[in-house]
Amino acid sequence: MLFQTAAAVAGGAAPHPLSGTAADWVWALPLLPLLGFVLNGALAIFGSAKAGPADPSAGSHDGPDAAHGVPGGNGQDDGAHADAAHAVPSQRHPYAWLVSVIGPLVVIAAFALACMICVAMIAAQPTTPFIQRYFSWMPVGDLSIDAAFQLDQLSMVIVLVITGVGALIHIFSVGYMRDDPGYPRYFSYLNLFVFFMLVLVLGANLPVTFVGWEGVGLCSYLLIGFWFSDRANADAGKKAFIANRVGDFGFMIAMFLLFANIGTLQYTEIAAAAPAALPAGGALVTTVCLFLLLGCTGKSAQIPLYVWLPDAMAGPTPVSALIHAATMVTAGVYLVVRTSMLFSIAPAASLTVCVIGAVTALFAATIGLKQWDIKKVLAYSTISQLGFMFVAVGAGAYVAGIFHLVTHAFFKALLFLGAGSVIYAMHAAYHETHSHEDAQDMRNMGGLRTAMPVTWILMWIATLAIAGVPLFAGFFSKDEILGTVFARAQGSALSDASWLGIPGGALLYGVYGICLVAAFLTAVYMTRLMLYTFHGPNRTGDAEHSLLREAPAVMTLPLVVLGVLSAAGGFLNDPSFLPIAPADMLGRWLEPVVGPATQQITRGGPAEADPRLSAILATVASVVALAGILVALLRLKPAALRPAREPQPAESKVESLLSHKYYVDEAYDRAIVTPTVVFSRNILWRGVDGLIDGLVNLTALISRWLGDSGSAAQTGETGTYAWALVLGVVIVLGTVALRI
Amino acid sequence: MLADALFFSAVLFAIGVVGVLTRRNAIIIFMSVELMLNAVNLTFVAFAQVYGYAGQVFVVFVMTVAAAEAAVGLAIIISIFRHRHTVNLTDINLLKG
Amino acid sequence: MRELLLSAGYDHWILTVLLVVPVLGALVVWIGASALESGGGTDAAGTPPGTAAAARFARWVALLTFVAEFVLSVGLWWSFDPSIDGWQSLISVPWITTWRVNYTLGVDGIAVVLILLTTLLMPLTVMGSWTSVREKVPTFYALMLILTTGMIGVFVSLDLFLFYVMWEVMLVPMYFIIGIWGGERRIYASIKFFIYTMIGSFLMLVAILYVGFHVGGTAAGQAPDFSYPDLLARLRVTPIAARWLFGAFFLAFAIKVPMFPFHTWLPDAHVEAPTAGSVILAGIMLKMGTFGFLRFAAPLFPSAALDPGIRAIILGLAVTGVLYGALVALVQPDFKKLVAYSSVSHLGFVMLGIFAFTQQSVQGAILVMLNHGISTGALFLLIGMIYERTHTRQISDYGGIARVVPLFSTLLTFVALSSIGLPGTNGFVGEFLVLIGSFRTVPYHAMLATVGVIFAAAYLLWAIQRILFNSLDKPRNAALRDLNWRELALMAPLVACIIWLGVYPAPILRRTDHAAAAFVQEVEHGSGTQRPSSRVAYAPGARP
Amino acid sequence: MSGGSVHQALSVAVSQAVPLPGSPAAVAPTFDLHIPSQLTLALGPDIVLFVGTTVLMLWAAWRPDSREHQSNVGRASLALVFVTMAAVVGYDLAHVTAGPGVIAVDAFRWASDLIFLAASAGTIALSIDYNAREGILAAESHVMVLFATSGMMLLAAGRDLMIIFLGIELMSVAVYILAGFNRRSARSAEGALKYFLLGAFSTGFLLYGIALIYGATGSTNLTVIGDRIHLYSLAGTPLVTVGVALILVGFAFKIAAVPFHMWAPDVYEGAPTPITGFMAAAVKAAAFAAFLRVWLEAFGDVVYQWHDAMWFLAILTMLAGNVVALVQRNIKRMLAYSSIAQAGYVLVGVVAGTTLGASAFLFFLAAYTLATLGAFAVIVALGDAGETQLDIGDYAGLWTTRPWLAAAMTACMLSLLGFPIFGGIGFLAKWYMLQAALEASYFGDAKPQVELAVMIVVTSVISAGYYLRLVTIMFMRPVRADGGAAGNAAPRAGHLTQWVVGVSVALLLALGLAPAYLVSWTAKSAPVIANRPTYLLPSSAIPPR
Repeated sequence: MLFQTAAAVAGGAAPHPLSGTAADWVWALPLLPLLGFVLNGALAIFGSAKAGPADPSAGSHDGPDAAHGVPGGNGQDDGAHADAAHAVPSQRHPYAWLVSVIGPLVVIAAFALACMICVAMIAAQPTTPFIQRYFSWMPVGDLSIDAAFQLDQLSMVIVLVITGVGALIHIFSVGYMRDDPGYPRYFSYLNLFVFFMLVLVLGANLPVTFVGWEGVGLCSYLLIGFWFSDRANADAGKKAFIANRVGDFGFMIAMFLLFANIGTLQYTEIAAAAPAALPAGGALVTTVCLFLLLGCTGKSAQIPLYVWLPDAMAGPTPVSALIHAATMVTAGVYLVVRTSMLFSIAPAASLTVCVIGAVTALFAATIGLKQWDIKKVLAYSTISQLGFMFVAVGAGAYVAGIFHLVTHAFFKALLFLGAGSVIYAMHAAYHETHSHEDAQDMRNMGGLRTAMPVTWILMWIATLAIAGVPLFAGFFSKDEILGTVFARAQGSALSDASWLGIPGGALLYGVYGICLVAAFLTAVYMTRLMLYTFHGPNRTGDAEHSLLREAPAVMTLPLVVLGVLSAAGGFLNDPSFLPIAPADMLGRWLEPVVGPATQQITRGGPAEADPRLSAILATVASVVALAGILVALLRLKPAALRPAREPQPAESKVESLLSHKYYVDEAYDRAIVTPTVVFSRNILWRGVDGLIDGLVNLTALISRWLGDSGSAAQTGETGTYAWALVLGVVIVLGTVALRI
Repeated sequence: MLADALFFSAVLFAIGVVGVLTRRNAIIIFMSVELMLNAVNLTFVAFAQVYGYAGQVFVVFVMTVAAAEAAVGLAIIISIFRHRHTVNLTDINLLKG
Repeated sequence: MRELLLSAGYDHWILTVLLVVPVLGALVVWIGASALESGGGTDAAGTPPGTAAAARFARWVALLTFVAEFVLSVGLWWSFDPSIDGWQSLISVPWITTWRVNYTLGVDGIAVVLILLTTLLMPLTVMGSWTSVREKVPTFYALMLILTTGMIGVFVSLDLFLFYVMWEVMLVPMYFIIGIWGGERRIYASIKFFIYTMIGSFLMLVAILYVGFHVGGTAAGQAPDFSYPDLLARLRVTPIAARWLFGAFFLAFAIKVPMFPFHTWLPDAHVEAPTAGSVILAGIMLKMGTFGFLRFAAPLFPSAALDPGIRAIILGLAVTGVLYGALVALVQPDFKKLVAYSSVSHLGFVMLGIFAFTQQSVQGAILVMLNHGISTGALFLLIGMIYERTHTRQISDYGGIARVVPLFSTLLTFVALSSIGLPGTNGFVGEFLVLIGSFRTVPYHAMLATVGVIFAAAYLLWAIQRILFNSLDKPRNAALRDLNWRELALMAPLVACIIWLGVYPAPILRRTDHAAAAFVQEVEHGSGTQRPSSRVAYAPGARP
Repeated sequence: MSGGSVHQALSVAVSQAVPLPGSPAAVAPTFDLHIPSQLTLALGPDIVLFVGTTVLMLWAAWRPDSREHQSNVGRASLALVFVTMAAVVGYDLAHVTAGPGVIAVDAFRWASDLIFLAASAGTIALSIDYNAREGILAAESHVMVLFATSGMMLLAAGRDLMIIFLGIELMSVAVYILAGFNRRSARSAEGALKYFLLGAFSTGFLLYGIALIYGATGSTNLTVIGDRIHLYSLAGTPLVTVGVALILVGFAFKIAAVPFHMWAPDVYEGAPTPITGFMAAAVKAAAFAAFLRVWLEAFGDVVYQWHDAMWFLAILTMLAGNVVALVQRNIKRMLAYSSIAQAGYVLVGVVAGTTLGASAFLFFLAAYTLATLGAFAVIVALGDAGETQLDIGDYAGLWTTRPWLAAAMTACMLSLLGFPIFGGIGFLAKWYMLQAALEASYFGDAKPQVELAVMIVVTSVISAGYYLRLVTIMFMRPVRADGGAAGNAAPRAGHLTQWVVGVSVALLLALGLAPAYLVSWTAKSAPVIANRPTYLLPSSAIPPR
């Protein structure tokens, strides 16, 4: 074996059950995508240096851009003149075929490896994490941070999601991005993202997780701003990075607090030391958890740091699917579960997680009701669903949270890829006619089901899943969340705690209520999306209508796989009242990881709600979901919509508030961004710096003024000099005499 | 006796100083300086009454030096008069600042 | 390797050789170039062909000298034994016997690291100036070489007299480099730089003499003692005196760092200096200040350094610097000025780390010094490259050039990210250690400084967005040339260092471990009667 | 006194004046100054110079004025200076000493002499070129320099107020003449007149002071004065008080301490440039040498009386000199104020009043002399006939046209600023002076003169404003459209001027790198005069402040 493998417990004599199995190869998991990044990156930077001017078939105008793998503006737009000049789209990167192989292959390989490891893990049934230590990263005094990976049931689940869903999205991207001149760059970023995401999940201590944490933020930044020539895209990338940095501030402070108080940052050691070192429910652990929560709200786009995610839709759609729906944004949920040993002894912090999740879920869902951009709807939907996950992990339903994370990855990836497929078709059509209409505006769609039947069906599956229609994946996970929250409202550590003076029990009932409303709204806005996009008359335009067609197989195939998963993924954690599949698989799988924390929350009681109660709650949830769909179907009239280019009917005040997203962006801008810039420029730079410089220059001026005065005293007249001399005599005489 | 002589020489010295301070003609100023030197000579002579010949020797030195100074000084004054046609010090102020 | 070097007596002569080689190089440049210039005559166009030959000669000699210097300092790195306390490669020769001034050189881990930084950056600055410096080329490189001697001298001097001499020696070449080869307001900037620095250092001079006498004894005939190990061992001053003396050292170093509010010379100097000047200034010379705190100010006067009031002021200024530098950087229209203010911010971290007095924070501070040298040096080099093409530093004159100069853009983004402190790059490790260490002793300061991390992302990302991204709306930028092989080659070592130090900083941390521990120990326990440091005596392994 | 004993003493003195290699210093001769022949021997170098000067004076007057004659007399004068230097070095190496008497035979004297002689040599060398360019044909200028130098040597030697008075006058009268030597220049004449009148005026005060001290103690011999003040507890009596104050005034005028400095800028500006250098370097140094000796040998006991006055003068001089120099445009005038400021620094060595102070004093004078001479030599080298280009703006871009001269000027400026390595010895001088200030224990309470030390560095920072401005102008500004001093293409500097620039700057830099010998030399030269046991009073003897 290449690396030394340590037993989970330092000094443990017995080798870990996973050592000697495929798990020994865990280091290769992130390294595979990293390899892809390096190769694709090299192709992006140097790949076509030779092919550029030397290749006579390459057009003159695409030399500088294509040669270095940087797209000129929106890659799809640039295709316009390319097509006009050449029969083959010469914008395509000369090594695109190689990239198409490397990019997806490394992720597929990683997925295969993950599956092998998973098999080994199923066989070994380890009760402690498998830790692989590579080298000492920051050995400083009593601080010892190792570059080490930790493999346990939790990370295994997420690794499978990342590599599995990731592989599908990579394959989809081959079709979606193939003609973009920045194709190798795109894949190198995407590979890099997978690498960092795996580091995040596999990190055996907080700093290594933080590497991945910020690394995925970086990739997100790069991919959001992938078509950077458009200022809005570049702005969105920057906004995402900075909002995340605000969250990272919390993450860092939490690390500092932990190190200062328990002297370690390694998960296993924190878990071992926390109960003794941190008094349960005490201010310290609550503070730590709240700072961690700040980090999570940044990464997972919760109130107050959610603002970056809608803007992040500026990136290519597969990116939105992978990063801003399936994986990265769920990192916050992962972190709460990962540090559940802390959250479980800080009920107030847990309740805060719950409240933030619930409020975000409702808030984002309302905004989703009035968005026209198909991706924006999905973005707010993502924020809302992440809110559900937060509610779950806040209520100590760690399994439910992870469960929803997994199913959400399936159906939201499907929704985004489906939307991508739609946008691809729309764009191709507009491209053909050289029109500059918005390819993402639902008002320009309508009736697409005839042109894109596969996409239509698959998206309906995903919609039913997210709405929580029974037997689809989302039903199971969302139902479990609602059920657990309801159950926790009585007789748990949370219900006895209080939050800002509100009793925990009452609060949790409130959260449950909010979640129901949010679930209802979810069904409404998703149905709205489907209606406006696929049903009713087509509004794309007369010329374009006939040009709309289904995406190629390389794109639809991943959709199909995801469709299957969205439909059947719920059986991963089949509730006991619905005996279709082996009950509670995920819960039992995660037991070694979240068991102690769950026990702490439930005070040793059962982790699940009573089956009869669950069945009742599930029925309620199903009714709400179906009601939402029904309401939308009845109330919305796709036929009445006008294309975006035509004048729109006036909005009511509420509608306007929703379509402007409650003016939160504007408020942040006025309250934080502008004042900071103005304060820095006028007070700090011009003011303080000017003052300091002024004082310095004033000193020089005073010296010169003194010099001028002295110089003026030198009149050139001997008489003056004689007087000065006598004055000096008097001074000297006086000084000498007075010393007597 | 000694006190009288010292007092008288001090007054003489002061007159010399005042002369330097108040007059504007280079030659008169120079004469005032000579007055100061002679006041000092008087002091030396007076002290020589107490301590012996050393003071008187000093007086001889001073007188010699004063003569040399006078020669040089007058030459300089002539030199300046050639350039400026005046020996009034208020008019001689090319150099200042 | 270490054995091989030691068997050649490496630790006896290496430090002296490091000081002498650049001076010899400068002499060769000067003499050779003069010969070439006078021999060339004048051609028809009126430009003497000898000048071109002399310039070429000067460039190559300077580059080769610096490469040799780098190789030598790598040897020093190898010959340094991180496992022992005290000074290594120690050498002490009487210089001015009457004053008891000795030529005493020695290194600890901190010095070794900073020397390596210096010798790494210097050849790169030569390459960076290869085509941008066109006038008086031989003098330029000769000054750079002499400057190097001064900078290395500061790191290796263990005699306060020698230290002061080296400290001042740095000043003059830099003054000329800014003043002769600088931008439009170069004269103002160079004089401001010179006088600002001098104010501090002259007061330090008085303080150095005072402590020398204090240890040497004030009775007639007893010469003062300026040996740093002696001072560490025997210096005892009253708390009041310590406060004043510390103040004098503080001023000298705080101006050099520069700490808020002594920083206003920096933006001017950075902006007006030629690329090489900016790189050296930011990359190395600013470290002199923080190095001074680590080496002299705090260990010599622990009672003052630990004084709650003084410490509160310094920590307050450090944190103010972090935030202030970042906020002001945010609104700079000039990219070099932006980086200058970002230096104020970064060095604030260093000061916070030093005066938090924990093992982590101090080693973190050393790493930040190193990282800032690499990242900011790289930033200035990149700015220099693009400036050479466009002759403007205004951010608003760029925009969207990423599609024209992709290599440049990739590098600039990468370096900016390391400056932001992205984990996996060098910037993170240093800042993280500083903050996590500081949090143990001064949590609120550390928290405020952590806010600076957010601002860092804001100002740099905003700047690179306005330069690289957005639309390419200035026609003249469309014809920019991308980096050539020389420029890529000079960036390569820096990029390698950024990744290396981010992923595997342990070699650095191992080497600075003992020195940082000694520092903390000296400060924490030095105000008692017993000086606990391991650095007061000569290292057991060293052969004086 | 028998002829035999004279012969004996002479032979002993002569045989040991030139020490054999390896001969122990213990057998060095001690002159009995009451024996005229031995006194004559003790004045050996002074007599060599004086007699030689007289002969040259006659030769200079003998032949009609011409360019060659001027140059020849100048070269002969140079030779005479070098011969005298050799004699001084011989005496110094022989470690001769003397008993009580009117002159001192000690290392301090030889050290000071060497500084004066070096300055004279430089001045004469510069004058030869300068006079040729300015059309000054009178060869007597060199002789006058020699006469002034004779006076200086007397000043360094004098241990009797009478001798010191003679030295001052011999020096001053010669310098009055030199200041006005350029008869075609109204400025030169004006400067000479001012110098003469004010100099004579200040001499009056000095003399009166001497008379009062004589009246108080009955002697003009420094040793005797010191002993008697101590023995009869004369400190604080009116005669001694006023006497000390007036003598202080006299010296303060000669060294141009503020507020007695006002003549200096005018005279320095008006005088021919080499003479300005001579005044700034040698004349000032000589006055200082005598000042220090008088103060430490005669007035050690009244330290608490004069200390504050001199402390005050030192601070005032440092401040005013540097601040006013900041606004000067004329380079000679700027250097005049600079030399005033430097006098302030030297005063610190006197105020310190310790052995270390005296060593620092010597070292500082040596460094200052070299730097000043070098700077004025560069000005001479760059001057045109009539010296119309003395504005500092005229030096713009000098580096591009005359790089070596610009570099030399920079070294001198940095030296005066007190910068190490690039300023050579200047930094060491300042370091030494700071050392003296910090080591000084006055009033027996071992309190270092921290305020003076801080004042030195603070004013040094101010001085950077003008020293650096010149460097900036030379290196960083382009050559002016009208050329200025930098634009004059033809190399006008004579060989001798180049030698002076070269030697002084080379010495400046070399001694900056290897100062050990100079330091130990000044250290050993100083203590001889500053070892009075009465100097360190017990603190109980000190009246409360």
